[in-house]
Amino acid sequence: ADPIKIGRVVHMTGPAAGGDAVSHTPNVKLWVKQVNDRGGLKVGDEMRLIEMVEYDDKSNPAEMIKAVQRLATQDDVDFLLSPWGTGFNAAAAPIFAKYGYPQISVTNITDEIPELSERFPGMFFTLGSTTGFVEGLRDTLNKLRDSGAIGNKVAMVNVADSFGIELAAVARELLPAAGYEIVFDKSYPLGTADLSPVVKGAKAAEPDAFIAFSYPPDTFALTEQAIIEDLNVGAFYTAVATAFPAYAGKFGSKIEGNLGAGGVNLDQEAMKAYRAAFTKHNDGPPEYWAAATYYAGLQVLEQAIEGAGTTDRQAVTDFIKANEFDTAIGAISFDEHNESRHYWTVGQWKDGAFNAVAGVGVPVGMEPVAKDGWN
Amino acid sequence: MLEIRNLTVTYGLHKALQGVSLTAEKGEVVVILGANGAGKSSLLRAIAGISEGDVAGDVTLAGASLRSLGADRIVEQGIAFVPEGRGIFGDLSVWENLMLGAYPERARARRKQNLERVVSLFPKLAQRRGQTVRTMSGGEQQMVAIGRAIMSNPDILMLDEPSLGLSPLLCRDLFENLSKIRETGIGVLLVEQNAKQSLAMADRGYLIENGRITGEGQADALLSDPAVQKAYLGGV
Amino acid sequence: MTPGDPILFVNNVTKRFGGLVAVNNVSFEVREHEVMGLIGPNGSGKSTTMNMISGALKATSGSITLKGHDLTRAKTFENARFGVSRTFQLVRILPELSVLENVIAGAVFGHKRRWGAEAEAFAAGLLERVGLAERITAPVGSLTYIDQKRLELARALAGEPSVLLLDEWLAGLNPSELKVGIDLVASLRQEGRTIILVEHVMDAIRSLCDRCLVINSGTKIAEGTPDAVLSDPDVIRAYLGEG
Amino acid sequence: MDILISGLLLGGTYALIAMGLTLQYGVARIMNLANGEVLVIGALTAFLVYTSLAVSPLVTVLVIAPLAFAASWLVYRILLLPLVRRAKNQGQLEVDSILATFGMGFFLVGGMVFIYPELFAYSYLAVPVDLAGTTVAANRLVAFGGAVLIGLALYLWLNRTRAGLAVRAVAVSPLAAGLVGINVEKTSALAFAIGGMITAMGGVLISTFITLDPSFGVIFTMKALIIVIMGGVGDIRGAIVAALILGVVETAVATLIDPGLTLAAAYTIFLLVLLFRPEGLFGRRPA
Amino acid sequence: MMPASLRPLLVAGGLLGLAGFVPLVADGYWLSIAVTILMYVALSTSWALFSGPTHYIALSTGAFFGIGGYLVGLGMSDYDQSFWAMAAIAPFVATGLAALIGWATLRLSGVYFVIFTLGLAEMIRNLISWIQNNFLGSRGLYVLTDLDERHIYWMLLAITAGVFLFGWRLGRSRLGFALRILGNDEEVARHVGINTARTKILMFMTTGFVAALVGAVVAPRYYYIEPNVVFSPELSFIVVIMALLGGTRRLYGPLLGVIPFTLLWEVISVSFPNATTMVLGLTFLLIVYGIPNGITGLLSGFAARRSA
Ligand SMILES: Nc1ncnc2c1ncn2[C@@H]1O[C@H](COP(=O)(O)OP(=O)(O)OP(=O)(O)O)[C@@H](O)[C@H]1O
Ligand SMILES: Nc1ncnc2c1ncn2[C@@H]1O[C@H](COP(=O)(O)OP(=O)(O)OP(=O)(O)O)[C@@H](O)[C@H]1O
Ligand SMILES: [Mg+2]
Ligand SMILES: [Mg+2]
Repeated sequence: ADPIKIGRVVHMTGPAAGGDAVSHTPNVKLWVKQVNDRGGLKVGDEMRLIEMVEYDDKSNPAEMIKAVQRLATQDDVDFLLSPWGTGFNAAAAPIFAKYGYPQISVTNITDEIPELSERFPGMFFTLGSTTGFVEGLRDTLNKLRDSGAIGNKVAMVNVADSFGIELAAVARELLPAAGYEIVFDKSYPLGTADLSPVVKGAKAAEPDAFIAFSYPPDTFALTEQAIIEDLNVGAFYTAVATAFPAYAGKFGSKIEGNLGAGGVNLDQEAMKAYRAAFTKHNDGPPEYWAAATYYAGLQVLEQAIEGAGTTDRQAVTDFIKANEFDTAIGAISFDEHNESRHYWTVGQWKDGAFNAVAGVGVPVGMEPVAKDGWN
Repeated sequence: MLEIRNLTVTYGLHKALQGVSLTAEKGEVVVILGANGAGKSSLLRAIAGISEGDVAGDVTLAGASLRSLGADRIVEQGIAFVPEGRGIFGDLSVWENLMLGAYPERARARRKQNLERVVSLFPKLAQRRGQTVRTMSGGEQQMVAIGRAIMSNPDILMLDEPSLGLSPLLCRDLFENLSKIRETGIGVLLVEQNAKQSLAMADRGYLIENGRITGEGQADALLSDPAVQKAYLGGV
Repeated sequence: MTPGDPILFVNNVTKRFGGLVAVNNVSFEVREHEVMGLIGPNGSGKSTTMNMISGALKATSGSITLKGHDLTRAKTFENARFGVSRTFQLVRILPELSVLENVIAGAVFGHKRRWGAEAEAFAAGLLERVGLAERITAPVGSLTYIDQKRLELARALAGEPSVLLLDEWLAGLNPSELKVGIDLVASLRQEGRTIILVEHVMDAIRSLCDRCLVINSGTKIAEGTPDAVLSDPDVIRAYLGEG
Repeated sequence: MDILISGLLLGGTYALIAMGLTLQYGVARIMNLANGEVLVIGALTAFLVYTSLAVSPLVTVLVIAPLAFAASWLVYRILLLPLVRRAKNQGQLEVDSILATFGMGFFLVGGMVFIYPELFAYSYLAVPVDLAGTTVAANRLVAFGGAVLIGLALYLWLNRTRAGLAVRAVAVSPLAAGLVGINVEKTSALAFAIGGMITAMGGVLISTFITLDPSFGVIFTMKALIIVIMGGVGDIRGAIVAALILGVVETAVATLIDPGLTLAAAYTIFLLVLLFRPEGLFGRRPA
Repeated sequence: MMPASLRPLLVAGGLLGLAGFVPLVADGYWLSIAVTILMYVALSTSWALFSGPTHYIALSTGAFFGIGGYLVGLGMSDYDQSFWAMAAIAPFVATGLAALIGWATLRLSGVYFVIFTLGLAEMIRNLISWIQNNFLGSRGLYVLTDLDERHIYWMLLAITAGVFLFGWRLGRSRLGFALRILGNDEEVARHVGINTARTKILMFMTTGFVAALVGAVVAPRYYYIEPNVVFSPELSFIVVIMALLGGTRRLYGPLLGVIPFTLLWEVISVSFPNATTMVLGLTFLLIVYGIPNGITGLLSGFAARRSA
């Protein structure tokens, strides 16, 4: 039988390349290999192999749009995988919709889910909303505060890009409402070479918790500075890349107790199996956040195609909406806004692993504990 | 000393020089006269190794061929060149320019003597040693350029229209100085518009027209040649 | 043409570059239809004076006025519009423009403005005037040195300036070309143009100038008819050299 | 005090980024837009050797120097010299070198993605050091020391040696340099190669405290260009002073006003410097 | 009889009319290539209007383009403005800013100007982000409109036509002549009476206006505006490279650069999906070495050889 053609736009270089290379690409490789090794996808009575068609957009949305168009109209791919990043998913949505492709978006965190899903009925959301994220963080802080580990004073910094600005804006509403006092609130530009003034300033405000809505390079830099400055807080939170193996690779045991965006439940059998397979296939473990969810998205697509028994895209989309799927992150289903309300929001490093301590509709791996110094 | 045989310079399709042969000895001043565009500068630039065109023919200095050498090696062989537009380091001081003039290996040992020579020729350069050359007046810059070339301790000094823009007084000084330079044993190959004054102090001269040598001779003979007078001396 | 009333007034102008006084308290007037020579040793401040009149440099103190317009503090382009035109000591041709356009450039934005067909006709006339009529279609890169000088002169004339500044316009010409050049300036003089001329060529100064100003080290040392100043002992000592 | 120390350290980082480019642009007249990529290559090498062979970056920096020198030399001789020879004027060369090195930058990024597409970071000397009451990271201090050493060596080389003199002469006027017996092409190649070497060394030192991925180069290129121009093209002192000023100003603004405004402050300084000294701090006016 | 100078105008008008039909025959992929081409044609051509004659390599396209996109996103997401209102406002904001920047920077010349404009996108992105962060707050800037690629194409076509018309008029105007003189020799330009500062600022403003307008018009295509994507220094470079590739001496030069370049880029992306960046880099190098004077230079070279 003919193979099933699946298209994907990759950011090989440019600002979005690092995220793509960690959270998406190795998963796609793993998934394609697994499926093809067992003979392909079962569509009706046929076993059909997967054939990937990929283009590089160099993190340029105009290029991505062209590439998606090309996949849809020139390569006539049967399905498309969602690109990496909130903005890229938004830019791709109209084309996915125009040609009726289901868009199981993962690395796409937004509060506009209802509007988007109404506009693009085939667009699915799996990694949560902005508000959901901050709520998870708030709840984690609440638990720590209730246990007496931290007080009310929060120092907050954010990278001055859409992602950071948006999260910080939500936090400025939710945290004071929960009785927190934001004693330090600053942004810094993307690509700042030296974050020591930021950490020094935060430390001078004597906070109980430090929250950074940060991007990968600054997540590393903030943590390093906090170690240097010995910023001793009961809760130390950094956002994107805290869940990356490279984070632990750089800091080793010093980050014990650090909080960050994401996290997974390492006790789940499915998760264990996924992580083992990933590690074997890619010579290293996956990161502890979006990678598993992205893989889960691939599983949703796989099960929907097999379940619908056809490559008819409308049928597959309908199947996704109507059913529950068994994935690496557990059972997934979508609500009336196509949102999967099964995601983790906050993780914490413990014994060299990043466990989820807060989530929506999923069991957490452990309860948060206070961070106890940088050792 | 310096011998040029059958030199041809072409810019694209345009032949600026055709089969030019000439010589210059140590301790003599040779002047080259010719109308604008005759090819005088092209000749000197070809000898100095900075021609933008295609060069064919022989250039030898004391029997050694210079043809395939770069500008830097030619300086080492003993030819110093002051091009039109002077070729100085405009953004450096007078003194730095002179010191750089002594960059070639051959010049380093005699740096002090040469410096004394330059300062006695152009005392103003010592007064203005710290001035950035670009801010100097036209004539002052010309002094720097010649000074710089003398610092390279050349056997042959080539000058392209050195009197351009100099006051009458300085002009006369310049030609006197060139005589003095000749007395130190340096050969001078000079392109000049100021035919009267230059022939007056030169030993020999060549006439160039449309890229070819059309005449040569002892300076005094040329000076009294009616044809030369008509073409280059304002038809007195 | 006989000189008329003074139109350009240079009053106590001084120009300092850091510690160096390039022009020191110089004053003079230029009358309409007059050709004034400005001579002096190298580095005496001639080009600097020209630059202050054209607006390329601002005077440290003193004032310059042309027909009631204050040139001292004005921008360079304003000086041009008030009626100053110049040529440069090192020729400055606009290499990417045609010969004709090079001249039109002087006619469009300056003192008397023309545009379109009128400017073209006027520029063509000027090219003929300076003897470049045949080269009108030649690429500018192929112009000989004297033709470039002619072209620059035509450009300077194109704005019909009240005063024309020629900074060593004759330098670098060989004796026969020099004759052509002197004749050309002489014909401008015949037309009654007002010109300030900086030259080191004494034949030109003698035959072209109504009056001469001599500066040395930035200071005016003599003023008068060419014959008078060129036989002035101070001038001979500082500039011409004895004997 | 705090601000001054942190600012100077940051300035040291900037100097590492910019010193190489000032040679390449000032002397060899190549506006090298692949400068940042060379830096990242240095950093990536340090990371790979550190994580796979456990070799200290302080060793890597010495090993990479001759390699980067040789590679840059070749790039100049093979790829850039034809452009230099062809250019009729400085403007033409500027345009050509912008285009060519932009292409090289692309090529290098693409190559690095093949080798290691992800973020890379490792921990080296990430320990606090007390410096006049301010805590600073030891690795930044080491990098600063490296910057000082490299800057000093370069300065001495330029001002005390014959080759250095030739380099400075070529920076001012290639034509005149040829006439005083300097081999302009060789000297330019030398300057370009040393520039590449310094940049790669800077990359190694910076990798001890900055997290990068292969696409980061452009950020460094822009910083470097700004510093080079601010300092005055071709003047090594200028680049160093400009780097330090930028470091101190950015730190001061981040500490006293708002970290969000550091880049804006940097550009404001850049603009102010150029408005009051269009030739740059130590530069000479373009002729 | 028609005057010779109107001929190119009619030809251009005809081509434009034809171009208007593209969305009716091309769809999907080809349409999005067409949109990309038009976007770059408008940007490169307007860039060349200023930088071509003056030789000032402005790398500010990304900055003004970003302002256009960003303001549209901001206005629509946070202030409930319509797309049309924001698309109308944005270019004027950019023009004002260009005037300010031009006033401050055009005293810089050569490489100083190049570097400053290169940093401009970065600086504006930071300032805007900072303002948004501290004073506006936001929930992501979505540009949700009902415009599809066809509409964007037609809008871009109108802008491109406007740019060409403007360029054509400019070529015949005193301003255009002043620019050419200025590009040859600024000193001479001042001495023939040209207000060089004003001339440069006016043109810089024009370029800023067009770039912002294009940025605003293509914003609906991106749906979501991220500062670090719309303020892209890479865009500035690509625009310059395309214009130089085509040649800046003629109004249609950039057009001749954009079309082959975009198609070549496309071919490379498709043929080397795993090494696009590397191959593109090599291609840049080949272009620099192989086509030193741009495509118009190449063409006039052919023409000269034929007539010789
Ligand atoms: N780089 C070049 N490219 C093309 N043609 C050139 C070049 N240099 C000189 N020429 C041409 O070669 C011819 C001779 O020029 P050259 O400069 O040698 O003359 P010259 O005798 O020095 O004149 P002048 O008295 O004006 O200095 C001229 O026709 C000139 O146009
Ligand atoms: N920008 C400047 N900075 C410093 N000094 C300057 C500057 N411009 C001119 N000078 C100095 O001012 C003096 C006068 O220079 P100017 O160019 O006016 O002389 P000049 O009379 O035209 O001489 P020449 O006949 O040689 O052209 C000179 O000593 C020169 O070095
Ligand atoms: Mg000559
Ligand atoms: Mg002068």
